[in-house]
Parts: sequence; C-alpha cells; structure tokens
Amino acid sequence: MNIPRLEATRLKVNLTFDELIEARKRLGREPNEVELGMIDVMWSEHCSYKSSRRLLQKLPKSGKRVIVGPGYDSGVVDIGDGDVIAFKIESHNHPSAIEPYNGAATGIGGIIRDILCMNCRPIGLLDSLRFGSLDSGHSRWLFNNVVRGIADYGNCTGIPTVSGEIEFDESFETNCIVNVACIGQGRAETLTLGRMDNPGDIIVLVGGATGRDGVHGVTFASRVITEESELDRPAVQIGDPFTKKLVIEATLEALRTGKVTAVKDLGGGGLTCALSEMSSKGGTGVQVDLEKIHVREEGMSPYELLLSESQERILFTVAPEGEEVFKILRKWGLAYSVIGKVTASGRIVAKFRGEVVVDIPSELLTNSPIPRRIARRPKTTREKRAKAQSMSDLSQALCNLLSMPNIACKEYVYRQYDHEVGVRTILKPGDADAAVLRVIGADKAVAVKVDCNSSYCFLDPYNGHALAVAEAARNVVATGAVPIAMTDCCNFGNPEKPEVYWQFKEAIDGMGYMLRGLNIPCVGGNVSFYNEDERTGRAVKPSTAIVMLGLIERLNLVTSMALKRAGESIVLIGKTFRELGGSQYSRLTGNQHSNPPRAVASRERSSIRAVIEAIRGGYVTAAHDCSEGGLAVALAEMAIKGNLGLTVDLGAIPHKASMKPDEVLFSESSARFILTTTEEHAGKLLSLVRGRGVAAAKIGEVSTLDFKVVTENETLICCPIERLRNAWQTAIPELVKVN
Amino acid sequence: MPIFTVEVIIENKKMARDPEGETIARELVSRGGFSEVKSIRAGKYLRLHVQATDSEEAERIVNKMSNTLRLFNPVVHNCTIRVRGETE
Amino acid sequence: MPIFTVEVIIENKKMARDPEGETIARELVSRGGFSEVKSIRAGKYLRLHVQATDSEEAERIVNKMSNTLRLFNPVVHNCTIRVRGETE
Amino acid sequence: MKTAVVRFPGSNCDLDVFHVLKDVLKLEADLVWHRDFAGEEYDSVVLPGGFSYGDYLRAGTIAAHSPAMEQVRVMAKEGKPVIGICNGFQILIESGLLPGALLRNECLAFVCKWVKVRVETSDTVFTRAIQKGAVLDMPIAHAEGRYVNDPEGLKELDENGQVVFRYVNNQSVPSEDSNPNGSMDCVAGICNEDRNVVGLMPHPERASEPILSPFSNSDGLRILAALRG
Ligand SMILES: Nc1ncnc2c1ncn2[C@@H]1O[C@H](COP(=O)(O)OP(=O)(O)O)[C@@H](O)[C@H]1O
Ligand SMILES: [Mg+2]
Repeated sequence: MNIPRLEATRLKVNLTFDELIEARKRLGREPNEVELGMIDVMWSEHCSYKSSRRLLQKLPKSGKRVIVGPGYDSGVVDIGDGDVIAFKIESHNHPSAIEPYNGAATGIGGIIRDILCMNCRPIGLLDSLRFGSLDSGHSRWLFNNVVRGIADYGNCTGIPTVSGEIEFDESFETNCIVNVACIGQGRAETLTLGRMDNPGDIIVLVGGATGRDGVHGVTFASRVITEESELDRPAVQIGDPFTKKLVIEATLEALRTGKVTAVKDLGGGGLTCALSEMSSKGGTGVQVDLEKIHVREEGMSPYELLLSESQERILFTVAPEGEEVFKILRKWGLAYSVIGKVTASGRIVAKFRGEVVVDIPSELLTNSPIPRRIARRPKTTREKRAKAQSMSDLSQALCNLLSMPNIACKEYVYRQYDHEVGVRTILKPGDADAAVLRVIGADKAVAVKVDCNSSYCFLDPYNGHALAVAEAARNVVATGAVPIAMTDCCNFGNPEKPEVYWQFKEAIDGMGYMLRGLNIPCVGGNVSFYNEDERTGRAVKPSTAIVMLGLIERLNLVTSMALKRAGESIVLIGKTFRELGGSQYSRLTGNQHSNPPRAVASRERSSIRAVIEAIRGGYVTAAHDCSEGGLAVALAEMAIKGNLGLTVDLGAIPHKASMKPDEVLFSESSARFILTTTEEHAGKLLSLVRGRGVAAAKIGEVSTLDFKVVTENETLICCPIERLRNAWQTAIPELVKVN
Repeated sequence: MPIFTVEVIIENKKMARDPEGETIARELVSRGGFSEVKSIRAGKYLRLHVQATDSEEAERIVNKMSNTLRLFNPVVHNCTIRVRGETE
Repeated sequence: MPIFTVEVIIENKKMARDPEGETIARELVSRGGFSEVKSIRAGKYLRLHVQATDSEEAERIVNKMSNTLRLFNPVVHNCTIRVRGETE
Repeated sequence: MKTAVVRFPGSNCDLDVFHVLKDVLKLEADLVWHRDFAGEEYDSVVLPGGFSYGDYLRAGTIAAHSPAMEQVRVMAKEGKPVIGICNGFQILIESGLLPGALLRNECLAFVCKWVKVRVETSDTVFTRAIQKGAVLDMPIAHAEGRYVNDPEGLKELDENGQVVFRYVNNQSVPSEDSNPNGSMDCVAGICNEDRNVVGLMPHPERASEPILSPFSNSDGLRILAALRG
C-alpha cells in the first residue's frame, strides 16, 4: 500500500510532552502520524481555547432574547416576529501582520461563513483595527493594505461594511490587530446549528478545491511571530471573494430545500476541525473517504487532506436523497464531493485507498486538556497619577485633538467600503456612533458598533474592559437602540506569561462586571493570543473588541449625531470628573501615565436607561456619546456633521470647582451623552432624566455661527466650523500621504 | 547616459492560488471555445524607462525601487524584473 | 503537441491616462533618489500556456482569442502578445 | 409591463433592485438567473450592480460574453427599455451596447459615497419624466467607473445628446471636485443612439426610499419608475 507521507510531520508537532501523554492515554494506543497531526491542530490554542475556556465561562450568557449562545459558529438573538440576528467576530491578526491584504481579506471570508452556517444571510460587516503610528512606513503599509483587503473582499461579496473602529498606538507596530465581525439576518424556525445529529446523513464538501495551502495555519496562529514565519508562506491564503459570493448564494438556496441538515465552515483546522466539532456536538461520528475530496494538487497525503486550510470551502450534511441540493450547487458552478456519512460511532474514521488511516473519538479532538496558567499582576501597570500639563489656547488644543489619528475622521477608510449594498443601511459610517440597519419589510432596525480603547485596557485591564463594554453599549443607545447582546474578540500576548494571563483574567472579570450591570448577555467571542513580537518581547496592549447589538423598536426612533437646527438646546447627561488618564488629551500633552476613567456599572445603567426613555419620548433630535477627546470633541463632531455652530457655557457643565477648564472639556469620564432637543421639549427632557437619578444639565444652544465655549467672563474656545472640520477631516489623508 | 526599458511582473507565487487567472480561464477562455489554452495566471505589469550606464545597473535600480515601494510582498508574490534593452 | 508560454500585456492608451503608473512615479519622486526612472506605465499581465504546433500558431491562437473575447477594449487599451517559448 | 432583473454569478445588487421594483414600485418583475433568461418573456430588463465574475480581468468583461447578453442585445434592438446600473453599465459597455470604456477610478480606490448627478436629457426611456437640468441625489459605489472615450467618440456622444447624467457640485455644475472618479466631462451615465439603453454608475435603487437617503428623498425612484411603462 502506497500512502504518501509528509516527512516533516513528526517534527512539526507543537503539543507539549504532557499533552502527548494525555493523547496516548485517551486513545489507548499510540496515535499514528495523521491522528497526531489532527490532535496537534485541535489542541492548539486557536482551536481549543485551552487557555481561555475556563475563564470565558464567567461571562453572563443568558437572556430572554438569546437563541444560540457561545459554543456555536455564531450567537443568535431574537429581534421579534420570528426574525433573528446572528453575529460573530474573529481575529485575523497573525496572517495580516505578514500579508495585510490577503490576511485581512480572508478574515472577512472566514467570518462570513460563520453567519452562513446558521442559515442567516450576512447583512453587515464591521472591522476593528489597530496599528502602530502612521508615522511609520511599515504601519502605513499594513494599514493601507488591510483596509484594501477588507474593502475588496466585502465589496465583492455584496455585504456592506457598515461600521468599525481604528486605533493607532506604538504597541501594534509589528502585531497589528485585525478583528472583523459579521451580522446576519434569518428566521428562528429555519436556523441550523453546525452539528451532525442524524446518522445516515451524507457529508458533502462544497466549494474550493483542496490544496496544500495553509497546512498548519492554525498552529501558526498559536505561535509568536518570528523571523522564520516570514518564510512560512503557505500559511497566508489568497482570498477569492467571487467564489465566496457563489458559496453564500448557493448555501442559502440549498438550505431553503430543507434537505441540508447542517452547514459548517472550514477555517482553521480545515476538515479535521469541521468533522470533529460537528460530530462531537451531535454525539455522532463520521466515516469519510479521503480520496473522494476534490483536490487542486496531485498526490496529497491523508495528513494534508485532513489539515489543509484552503479557502472558500464549506461542509454540508445532507439528508439522503438530496439530489435537489446537488442541482443547486451545479447551478452556481460550485464543485463538491460526497466524502462520507454521519455514523453513530462517536468516532472520526477516515479511509484512504481502502485503508483506515484515522480512527479516533471526535470528543478526544474537541476536548483538549486544559493547561495550568498562572496569573501575576505586573508591577508596572498601575503607575502613579501624574497631572496633565495644561494648554492655554483651547481652540488650538481642540483642533489638535481633532486631528489626532485616534479621533480624526475615518472617512479615508470607510469611503473604500461599500456600506450601502443591501439597501438596509439607514445610518451609515460617520452618521452616528453606531450603524443602523433596517429590517426590510418591518418597522424596526438593528444598531451595531464595535469598540475598545486599548489605552484604558492597558492601564487597568479590569476597568478598561468594563469601559469598552459600556462605550459599545452607549454607542448603540445613542442611535435609539436598546442593547440586547454582545460578542467579543480578545487580543492579548502570550498567555503562558503570568503577566499576560493576569491581564486576560482581569479583562474577563471587567467585562463580566459591566455586562451583568447592564444586563447584556455575551453570545460568543473569539480569543487571539500570542500577539507579541519575539524580537522585542513586547506584547500588544491588551484589547478586546466589543461588538454590541442593539434593537430599535420603531424606525422613527433612529437618531443620528448631527446637530439639526439652530436654537435647539444642548443637554449633557452624566457627570464629568477629573479623569484624564489614558485620554487623548494627555497623549497630546505628553502625559500618558495615570488611571483611566472609572467604570461604574450603576452609573452607566442609569444614563443608558434615561437616554433610551428620552428618545422613546420623542424629545431627542440628536445624540452622541462622549468618549475619546471628551465633551469638547463630541460637541465638535456633532457640529461638523450638522454644519452648525453652538455656544456652550462651561459653568453649566456639572463638575467640581477645582477642575480647570481643559480638564472639564477634555476629560473622558464615562456614562455621558450629549443630546439636543427642541426648546419646547427641553424641560421635559431634563425632568425625565433627572427623575431617573441621572445628572443632566442644559449646557448650551445650537447656533448658525461659530463653535464657542464660554464662561461668565471669557471665551475659552471660538472656532469657525470649517476650521474644526479641516482639522478633523484632513488628518488621516495627510498622514497616509507621507512617504 | 542610455535609457533602458525595464519590465516588472508581479504574480502570485506558484504554489499560491490565482483566483483571477483561474476565473478567466474557466469562465471566459474555455467557455469561448479556446481549448488550446491550458492555463492562465494573471499579474501586474510595469514598464519603466530607466537611465543607467548599463543593463545591470538598470536592473539594480528597478529592483531597489520595487522593494522600497513595496510593490510586492515576498510572502505571496513573485517579482520578475527584465531589462528589455536600450531605448533610443 | 508542445505547450508554449504566451504573455499578454494590456496597457492603457495615452488618451486614457494611467493613474496607477502616475501614482508610482509620484511616490518615487517624493521618496527622492530615483531620478533615474524616467517614466512608468502600469498594465495588466496574463501568462498563458497554449498548446500549438509551433510558436506562430500559439501566437495566432492568442491573438484571435484576445480579439474575440475582448481581452482588451480597443478604444482605450493597447495589447501586446509575446510567445516566450516552449514549456516542458 | 414585466421586468427581468438578470442575475449573473457575482451580481450583488440584484435583490436590492428586485426589492424596489416589487415592494416600492409594485411592478411585475422576476429575478432571473442569467442562463435561464429569455428576453421575449419580458418588456424591459435591468442589469444590476455587483461584481459579476469577480470583476476579474475587467469589470463586466466576462458577463458581456454570457448568452444572456445576446438576449439583451435583441431586446435593445426591439426598442425595449434596458438599464445597466454600475456593474450593469460596465457590462453594457463591454458588450458594445454602449460606447466607450469604464476604467479604474482615478484615485485607484473603491469609492462609496452620495453624489449629485444632473439629468442632461429628458429624451431617453428612463428620463422622460424628469426635467432636463434636474439634480438627483444618489450614491455611487465602484472601483472602475472612470468614463473614457476617444475625442471623436466623446464629441459625438455630446452632440447626439447621449450623455444622460453628469456628476455636479452643489451649484449644479460639473466640476473637478464633483467628479468622484475622474470621468471625462464628468460623465455619470449615457444612452445608445436609440435612447432605450441607459447605463449609469450611481445606484438609483439605493436612493429609492427616503429612509435610506441622507436627503430624505427618493430621487432614484424617478429613474426606475420608468419601468412602469
Ligand atoms: N474601520 C472602520 N470601518 C468602518 N467604519 C469605521 C471604521 N472606523 C470608524 N468608522 C466609523 O466612523 C465613525 C466614528 O467611529 P469612532 O471614532 O470609533 O466612534 P466612537 O468614538 O463613537 O467610538 C463611526 O460611524 C464608525 O462606524
Ligand atoms: Mg471608539
């Protein structure tokens, strides 16, 4: 019997000694080469979540709207009338760091499949990106190519990229962060779960032909990037959005026949991962014949066939007599192969040229041993609070803040994204804190945003992650939505290092605290570890992108951030404290080392409830949350968007008398919103909010003139809107132009 | 100093996929009946005029340029530089 | 029958401009140190494997194909076809 | 009047157009797979936007060779209304039903934004009910929309009144800063000599419901409403 062998296999295993012993014990014999490869991949950090699994359990995951929680391809929530939304986020940091264009593109490809698997149509993409400073040529190269990769893939597949965020910080210079999310819409009664429940169903591999590409992609993502990985060529896939578009349409059409019982994407871990996860979830097994797989290259070994990560592939299980399904696949010009069937054995059995080459319990593959990880608080995290230096010209300070890349307008990026396709996007990138997508044919919409502030997360992971959850929630609330569920993507360094593991542990606790406080369930997530540069030994700032989903119950509640009419009142919700640690203003003034704003769940909850009530009451004409850059920046953004001026009285802003004007204007205290309201409604709005125990004050009025902040006896800021707009809009295009 | 015509061709690596070439071959060329065409790879093409003392120098300059501007990424691309001779 | 490697190069006519070439040229200027590069044109490149009795036939096939299938738009493109020789 | 929305592999605005025709305009319309398309069953046809065949080689080229385009050619000759939106426009150009070329945007990037286009003639099947000089708000979303033609071709188009739409600024004037892709003469859409085949880069179907428009109007519907007959 001539079975091709891959000589290097044995050497490439990343399993630890303990894991090897455990594998042998559970299997009751020595695993063969192919089985060892499968165990290696499935027990990698990427597939097994071995360092994070236990801690992730601590996040709240139930709620009355949750239909599918963590553990499946994506979370699914009920938005009423039988309509459901599936959403999921995933990281593609490692491939993007060495091949930004294809790395980001295939990230989009992967996340789309996760939605498709639930029998939901993908209706929106989001991207959460972190790079080093745009002053660096390498960062500009990463930035431009990541954005182009997302644009080309999303645009071609016809899924609008509706929202996102970008942060620039030196810690991401080598290890950029590329997290992409997808949301999909479906019906509760036709949801599918990626699991094999019915022995006898046939297993069909659909889409791209299997090649040698990406064998070991997963173990690669679970390692630190080294000089060597620059040569690890096959680990970065080439995206093929055209085939993906065909896969999307064909899959949705095939699912409509009712003959497709489950769908699962082939991503990290390839066929091995799909087969073992689907069967172990259903308590079933599989029998497959590897020769049946349609291949792109000759002479592929069983090992390569089972572990290839070729793109644009998807696995179906089909009820016997599913000829209609094959007809649909042929119509869309998709290749497919019937590779085996579901069994009741609980084992993955694979044959190649008549010989059994794999016979292993699927549960062994999906249930990795959990290693002991130690958490130790690093010494340097909490540095003592230093006072930020004041800038005397506050007009200039505001303009400088507006042109800081973390605050500046991201139009350069979202112009490249088709954010309109699908005719659902009511609030588009730049219109509001979150994107709003209508549900066609119904009087309701959903709001989505992804958010995180890595400076806060770095200074105090617990508090910073709580703040990220709160900000994401406020973002959807500001558009008129009630936050109903979230999903997250954690990006950390090497979890084997106690300091990193401590950050992770704190992060989960902080998120859990805020989620419980706001009563928002977590329906899934993704963890990316080993985001650190071996050369410098430096890890990225810990950051967890929070995707928040909100439901807008009636379309007339949709609220944007632009100022609407001169004469309207400007109302500030929430209290302003001296909280400039990690703020953009302290970055501007050269002082980065104090504590971030404090996250207080009860305060967030009250502010959020008050704003939701106010919008429902019809009192709000514009809303915006206060985050980076504080009150002044938030006001400036509203003014720029509405092309209107305003006058705000500093004295009317509730704050401690000892705070200096710049501290009041640029502090990034959480739990705050700015609303505008008509003169007629101002009184009602204030009493509604105050009645809920939340601080609220009318701080000024919208005008047709300049942007003004005044006190009783002086003018602190006076800027024409054009000057603000110019600072805000030209900053990023100018920076990327530099060579 | 003479002027050389130099070509730069950037293609996906041999072992990498080329969805564009594959699609053109499948959907256009073979449907159009040109069965003699067995395979297609698509790439990007640049034609430069370079002033240099000789063809080696011309090649060196273009090589340096391709790397400086990151016209290709060695992780996924092959880059071929050809000096096509002197231009009058 | 032998297989020939044939190249197809599609470039914009002058009138259609070449923003990509212009951009690369501009970047070179702004980086400085590449004053030897006098002009840049960007185009699309296809590498075909064509089965034919000889190189003339290979060229004829590709030529016919380029016109029939409109691999280029004659209003705005120039198309160059080159047989690069036999493939083993 | 029955309209076909032809779906090529990679079309992605097919469902959007279909939604507007069915749910907004309440027209009789079918979503037709390109291989099943029989022109004689329809009174008009829409070639929707998207990335047919991935836009590989050049946007629209591969779809232009599809047998469905033979059907469209016959319909065009019979004087039936034919509209190509974005990728549909590119397909009409590549199949020779409309003159010129659509090349990569001057900025070399995909551009998605709302633009203003001026209606240059009321003398087409799709602009009959719109006054010449009217300015419409619609979004564009494309990477290859730079309209190019040789000088004679361009002159001829202009003289025949075949330029149907131009990108204009807030003063309703075609200008460099209103031109999102570097098109010659700010051309955003054209028609054939018989004035029944129209192609345009902006997406009327995305501007057909006030809720989707930043200007709360439904300017795009004014074009698609022509399919009522
Ligand atoms: N990478 C991106 N992709 C798409 N849209 C983006 C991206 N980055 C920012 N945006 C959009 O720009 C606007 C401002 O984003 P951001 O500065 O993160 O807002 P906030 O400060 O409220 O979190 C939002 O509408 C957001 O969706
Ligand atoms: Mg943000």
